[in-house]
Amino acid sequence: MTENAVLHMRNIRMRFGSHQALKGVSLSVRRGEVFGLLGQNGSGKSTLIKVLAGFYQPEQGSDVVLWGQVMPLPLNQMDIKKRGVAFVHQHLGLIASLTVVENMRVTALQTRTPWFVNWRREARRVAALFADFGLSIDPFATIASLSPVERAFVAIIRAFEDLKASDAGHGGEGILVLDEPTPFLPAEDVGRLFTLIRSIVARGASVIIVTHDIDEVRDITDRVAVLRDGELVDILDTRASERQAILDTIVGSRIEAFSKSRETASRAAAVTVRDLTTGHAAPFDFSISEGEVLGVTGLIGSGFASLPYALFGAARASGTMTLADKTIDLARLTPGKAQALGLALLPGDRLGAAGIGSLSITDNITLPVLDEHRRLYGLDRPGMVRQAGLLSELHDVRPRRPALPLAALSGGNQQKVLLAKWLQTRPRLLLLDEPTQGVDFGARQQIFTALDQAARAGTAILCASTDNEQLEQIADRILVFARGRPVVELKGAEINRRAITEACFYSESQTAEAAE
Amino acid sequence: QGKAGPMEDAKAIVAAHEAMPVFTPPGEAFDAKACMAGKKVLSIPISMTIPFSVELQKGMAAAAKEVGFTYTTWDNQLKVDQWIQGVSQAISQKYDVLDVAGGLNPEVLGPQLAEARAAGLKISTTHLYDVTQEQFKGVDYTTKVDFTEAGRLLAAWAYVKTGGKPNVLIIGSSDVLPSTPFVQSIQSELKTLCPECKQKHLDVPVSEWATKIQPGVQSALLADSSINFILPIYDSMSQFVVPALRITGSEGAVKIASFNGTPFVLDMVREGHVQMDIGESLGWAGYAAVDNIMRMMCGLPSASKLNVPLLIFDERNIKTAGIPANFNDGYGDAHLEGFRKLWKLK
Amino acid sequence: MTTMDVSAKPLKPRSLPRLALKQEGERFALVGAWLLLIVIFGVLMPESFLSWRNFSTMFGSQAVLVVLTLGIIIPLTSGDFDLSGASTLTMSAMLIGVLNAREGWPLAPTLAIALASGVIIGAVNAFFVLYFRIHSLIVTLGVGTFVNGLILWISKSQTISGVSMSLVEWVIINRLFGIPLAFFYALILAALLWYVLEYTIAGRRLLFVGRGREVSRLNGIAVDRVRAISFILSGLIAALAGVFYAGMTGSADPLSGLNLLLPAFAAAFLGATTISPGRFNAFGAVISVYFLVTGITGLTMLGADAYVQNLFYGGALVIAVALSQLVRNRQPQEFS
Amino acid sequence: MTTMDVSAKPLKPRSLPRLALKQEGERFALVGAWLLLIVIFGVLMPESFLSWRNFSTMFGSQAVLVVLTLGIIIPLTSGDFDLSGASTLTMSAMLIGVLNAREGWPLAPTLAIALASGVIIGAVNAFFVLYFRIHSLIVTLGVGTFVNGLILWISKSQTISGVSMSLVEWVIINRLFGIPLAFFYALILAALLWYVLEYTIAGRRLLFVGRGREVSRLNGIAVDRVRAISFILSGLIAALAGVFYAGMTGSADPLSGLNLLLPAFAAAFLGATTISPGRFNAFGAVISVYFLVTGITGLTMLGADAYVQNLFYGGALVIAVALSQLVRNRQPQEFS
Ligand SMILES: Nc1ncnc2c1ncn2[C@@H]1O[C@H](COP(=O)(O)OP(=O)(O)OP(=O)(O)O)[C@@H](O)[C@H]1O
Ligand SMILES: Nc1ncnc2c1ncn2[C@@H]1O[C@H](COP(=O)(O)OP(=O)(O)OP(=O)(O)O)[C@@H](O)[C@H]1O
Ligand SMILES: O[C@@H]1[C@@H](O)[C@H](O)OC[C@H]1O
Ligand SMILES: [Mg+2]
Ligand SMILES: [Mg+2]
Repeated sequence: MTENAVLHMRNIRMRFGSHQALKGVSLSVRRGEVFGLLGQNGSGKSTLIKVLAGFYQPEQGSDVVLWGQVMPLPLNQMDIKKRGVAFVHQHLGLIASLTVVENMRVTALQTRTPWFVNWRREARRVAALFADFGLSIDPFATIASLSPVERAFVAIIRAFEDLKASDAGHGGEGILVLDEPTPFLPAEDVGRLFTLIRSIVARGASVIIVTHDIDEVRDITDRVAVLRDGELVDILDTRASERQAILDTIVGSRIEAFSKSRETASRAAAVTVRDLTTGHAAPFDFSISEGEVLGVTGLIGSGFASLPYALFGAARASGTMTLADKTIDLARLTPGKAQALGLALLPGDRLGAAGIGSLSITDNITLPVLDEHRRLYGLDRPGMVRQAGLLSELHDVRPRRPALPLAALSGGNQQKVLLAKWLQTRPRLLLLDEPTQGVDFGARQQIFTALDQAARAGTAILCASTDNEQLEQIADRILVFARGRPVVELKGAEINRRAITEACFYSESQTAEAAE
Repeated sequence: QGKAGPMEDAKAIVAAHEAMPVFTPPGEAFDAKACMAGKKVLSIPISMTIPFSVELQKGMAAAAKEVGFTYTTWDNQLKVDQWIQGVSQAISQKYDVLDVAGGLNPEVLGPQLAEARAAGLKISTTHLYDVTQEQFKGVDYTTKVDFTEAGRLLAAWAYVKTGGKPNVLIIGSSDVLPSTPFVQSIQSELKTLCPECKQKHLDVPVSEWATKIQPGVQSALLADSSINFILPIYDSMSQFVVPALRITGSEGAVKIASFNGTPFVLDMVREGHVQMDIGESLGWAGYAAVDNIMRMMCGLPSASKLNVPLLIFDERNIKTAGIPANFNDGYGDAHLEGFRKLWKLK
Repeated sequence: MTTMDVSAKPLKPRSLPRLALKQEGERFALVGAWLLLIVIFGVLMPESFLSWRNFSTMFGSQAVLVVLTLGIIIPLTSGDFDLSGASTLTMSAMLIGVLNAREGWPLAPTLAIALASGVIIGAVNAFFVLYFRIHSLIVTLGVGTFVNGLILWISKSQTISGVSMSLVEWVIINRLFGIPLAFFYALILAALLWYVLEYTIAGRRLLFVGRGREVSRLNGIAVDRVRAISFILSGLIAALAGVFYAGMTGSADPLSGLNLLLPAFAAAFLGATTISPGRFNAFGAVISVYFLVTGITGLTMLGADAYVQNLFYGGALVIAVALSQLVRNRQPQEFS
Repeated sequence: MTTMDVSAKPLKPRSLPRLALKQEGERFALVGAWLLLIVIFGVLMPESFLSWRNFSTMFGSQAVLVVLTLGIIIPLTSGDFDLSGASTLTMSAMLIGVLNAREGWPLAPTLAIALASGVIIGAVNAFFVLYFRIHSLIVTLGVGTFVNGLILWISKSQTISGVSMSLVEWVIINRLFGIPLAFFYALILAALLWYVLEYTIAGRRLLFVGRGREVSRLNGIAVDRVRAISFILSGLIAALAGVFYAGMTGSADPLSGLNLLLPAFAAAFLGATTISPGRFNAFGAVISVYFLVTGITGLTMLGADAYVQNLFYGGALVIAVALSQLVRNRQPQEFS
């Protein structure tokens, strides 16, 4: 038994139907450490966390010891919360249609007077709490109206509050569990989150964090456990391990980061956009060449994120787009027309906007190409299944069972399916919104390779992202936005992580000055 | 029973209701205009979505108009709160009489009727109780209907038309107050006429007529293919009996006879889908109901039963009911003259 | 790094007061429509419609529907349909008819059994929905139909009158400001429900569960328990509505209560467009019931034909919601 | 792995016999329950129940309900409730009564108008749901009630008999294998709907819209158009059910058709547990209707009281779904 451990999870086994998601994982977390949980998509990280949260009942023989006490399984959710384990789940666990203050308070551990809640007073408290973290979020706004970052902060601060209110929290102890809190966050907010985490740990609490970002792992964690296919592969001391060594442990073999040979030769413009505006900012122009990958980025709220939706006719915009000698009025474009013109959009919200979780992989993947499966007698259902199988194989979707509902796949695999869906149509212009959010390192490289192949085949790609590493790996050119317009352009050799970050902040301060 | 034997008895019952009705005064004559002057009557029917209620109300309103007093129908759609609202309206607008009409059980309005009575209103019911039933203590006057006689008549008809070998399916509806004595009357008359004959009772609440009569009849016919007569006690049920006969291929072999004289069923008699329907002129019934209400107001004893004829409509006389049929034709207009004289209108 | 044109104007801060006005407009649109109806009928029939007796009768006689609607709002908030409410109401009233009026039991044990029947029906609904994971629509439809059969059986399809006068007195005869007590019971229940849904954590948990089962579970809410409780409460309140029904009519019949099912759902959904738009709420339901009944009563007093009542009822339902949607710029209202 | 393996091999279907068996069990559980009922009643009443005449009667007499259920399945699939279906049915039947029987119009234009009424009601539903963004439950409840008023108005609250015998003949008198034609019409419609939902692009779109409006929109599906069409089709098919209703009874009355609303929803939801479990589907609905009617017919033949039908109906609904849930390990069925 590890000395100083606050939590032991021993021989945790969990199965979903015939699928064994955890095959006897054992690990311990020490007082005052940041413990990373790594592994490819679908390796069982979230499942392990949900067992700890009392959400899943593990199999017989599994054992959880919290502060030296053996806990009956399944863990009682309220009990575990009271004892000082607080969670930020992978999809945040917020109700989008309810307000911030409701989300903060309804499931909170301690509300002084649960039989009479003065919502105005609670809202003032919540606002004050946000202010402590330098945030100004309207407590009466619905979660749906917040930006993804703001949502992440609401969830994190809520968990932090729970921790403080718990039995352990009074003494500054407790365990904060974060399942991929960062994919929503741009670099500077990740920094703020980590500052917060360090201050929590400094008081004696422990943190378990799941992330796919190796740099983050090296930045914040003391030790990391690596899962693969539901098994614990190794526990590494972060400071003593090389970046590549950690990556190799995750994947189980050596994996090369995708690297692109950037095209410098200028090619014909595939798409030319004129007088585009999505809101209050002045209109602007830009174009994308055939086979070019254009990254668009900026600080949150700078307006780049709506670009893919605007060009697809899915968000309000005005301006024109010329492609293949056709000029389209963006104000009158609909997603249906956009698709007919050879555009494709992969939204960031996987199960809310991109695919249907309750329908099968086959149903989802064949949606844009149903015409091709039409025979005299109607749709060729076996043919559709075959096609879905081929695409799953091609894009290494795991498990390879086209009849599974999309929701049963891990996030990274869902993303591969949804990307495959559009790539098979060989679009003229592919619009991406955060295409690899929450996708593991290996899968990311596969997605990048697939995108690169599409580009080589002539597809123009527009990728909106705050993930600078991703932009560095795939973009031929980057537009950095501020206040609703592109203000900086990075090309070819200019592109690297640092430069992008600098451009984001530089552009923001420049436009702020210009505005004054 | 007479000594002549069941067939003769049955034929006699039938014959008594084949003749054109004559008017028999339900009591002594009185000066209606005088004692009804300035009086106001409000009538709450069970629901104005039922044709029967609509026509009965028309008859009552016509009689009131002749006499010259205020008569109001409280339009509603089979909702308790609307009935209660009607009682309240009668009290607040200072009506003299509250009438509960056509199938609406006054017991459902017990507290409200008590309140109305306390406010000085007289309470009557129209066209609800069978002559064998006791009236609810919350009402003053009641005009009972001879459902028992209608029951005997239906039984006799089935007996006669099957040559003394009836196997009858009776369709009742126990949630409607007079149904129980009505059905019992059919059953006991059949027993009397033919003790060894088979009979069966299918009981379907009004709100389920549309969904349960047809399958119920079908099953009965399939379970016992010797059934040769169906007696739906209220003729609106026939609409669901006919398709059951068609679908089981029994139309023609199995006959239908019923009670009420609802126009569409009279049309079905004319078209040959229903063999016989006992009509009770609703115009006549309206006058008779108003007659009894006025007796109540004029201090005369109540009529023992609603003074309406039970007239057989079958292929022989159906054309007299009108094409398409209506609620009033075919009965003659002896009642108009009779009531006017009774009320000293001329 | 190429710098592009950097000049851009700052964004204008959004003006909030207009929004607030609009929101208040949305919240009270239905109340306004109700007042308008009263004014119209008041002008047309100053003495009869505007009489206190008319209003007190309206208030008193709709108490049953109000209570039933309050009952079904609870599972609607937690994301389930309870189509068995009207059957529960009828069962409760019929138990009072059978036990108190027919068998001569005293009132107290009779009422206890009537209310218990609601709890049992709610528990049966909860069991099938939660243990077998069946959609609430199908379970409550089935259980409701089954209960209808039981009612016909215990009542022998008959109306039973003679319910204890003391129940009748406490429901409809005794009055406050001329209005039968039933109205105040309904109002108290509405206030209680409003309070629980608005001002307690338990109430908001219900809403959480209704808006997101998985998320609620992740947050440590005992989702199944919350749903079970809401079915049971719905049954209990429907049974209470049945007690009032028996008290109002002094009798019990096996069928007429069933007609209240669709009006209760109409009131619940219409009520969700007012007071707290987008959420099923108690006072919204109360106002909806009285808005609709005011129209029907006015029309009946004017002597309109029965069919006009349907035209008004259906038309008002759709038009009222359409108007409140116009006020909120036609944003869809999501109840889940 | 380092590089992506681009050489795609044809996928070998993995053999999952145990799972497959279970799935088949789930798909055909209700069919099994139906057969079991037939066996039980067959043993109890070998001649009367097992006669062809009995089956042909059952098949023929439920055709109207089957058609109505098929109608409401369409908006259910695209995520909307159509509570106005039974009103549409009744309106269509009543138009036939008024125009053909009362006014003496020939059959062809009468039927055209009857069907058109369904299209119009569907379009009105679609307008209010889609333009004003109101929940379909409230719109179709309101529009249905309004239509009920119109029916009372045009019929003057009367039942009208004397519908053209040629309609009656083509619906119920003429037979194939001894079964009235209405059954085959319903079967053809079910096959058509099944084909459309399973084997056409339009059917896939309907399903996607029902499962995720936003996803569908971003995948280029004209969501509002799909929903509008599904309301209109539902109206049209309900009107067709009305034609069969008029043909079956040879008459039209203003109220009785309305009783088919809840049975149709029950059949739709029960049907979604069989054949293609988890999806509203045509043959599932057909089987549900006949499963329920078989039980009721058998019980009635045995001489059970009318209330036993309610007990069976409600009980069978819940138990049948509960059993099929046991087969699938009680996983919740998500229809949306
Ligand atoms: N509810 C479920 N039903 C069936 N299978 C599930 C369920 N939840 C997870 N799984 C499966 O269990 C495995 C582990 O999933 P888990 O979500 O724990 O992965 P993860 O490591 O968190 O992945 P990611 O990095 O994508 O978040 C996956 O194969 C997944 O498909
Ligand atoms: N599901 C969606 N449907 C349509 N548009 C969407 C959807 N999701 C996101 N968008 C668009 O993307 C934008 C989301 O971006 P986000 O809120 O992160 O802010 P941002 O891009 O940084 O820009 P902005 O300054 O416009 O808020 C929204 O403004 C919206 O226009
Ligand atoms: O005969 C009447 C019947 O037709 C109606 O349905 O209920 C009341 C009876 O008096
Ligand atoms: Mg995960
Ligand atoms: Mg933003």
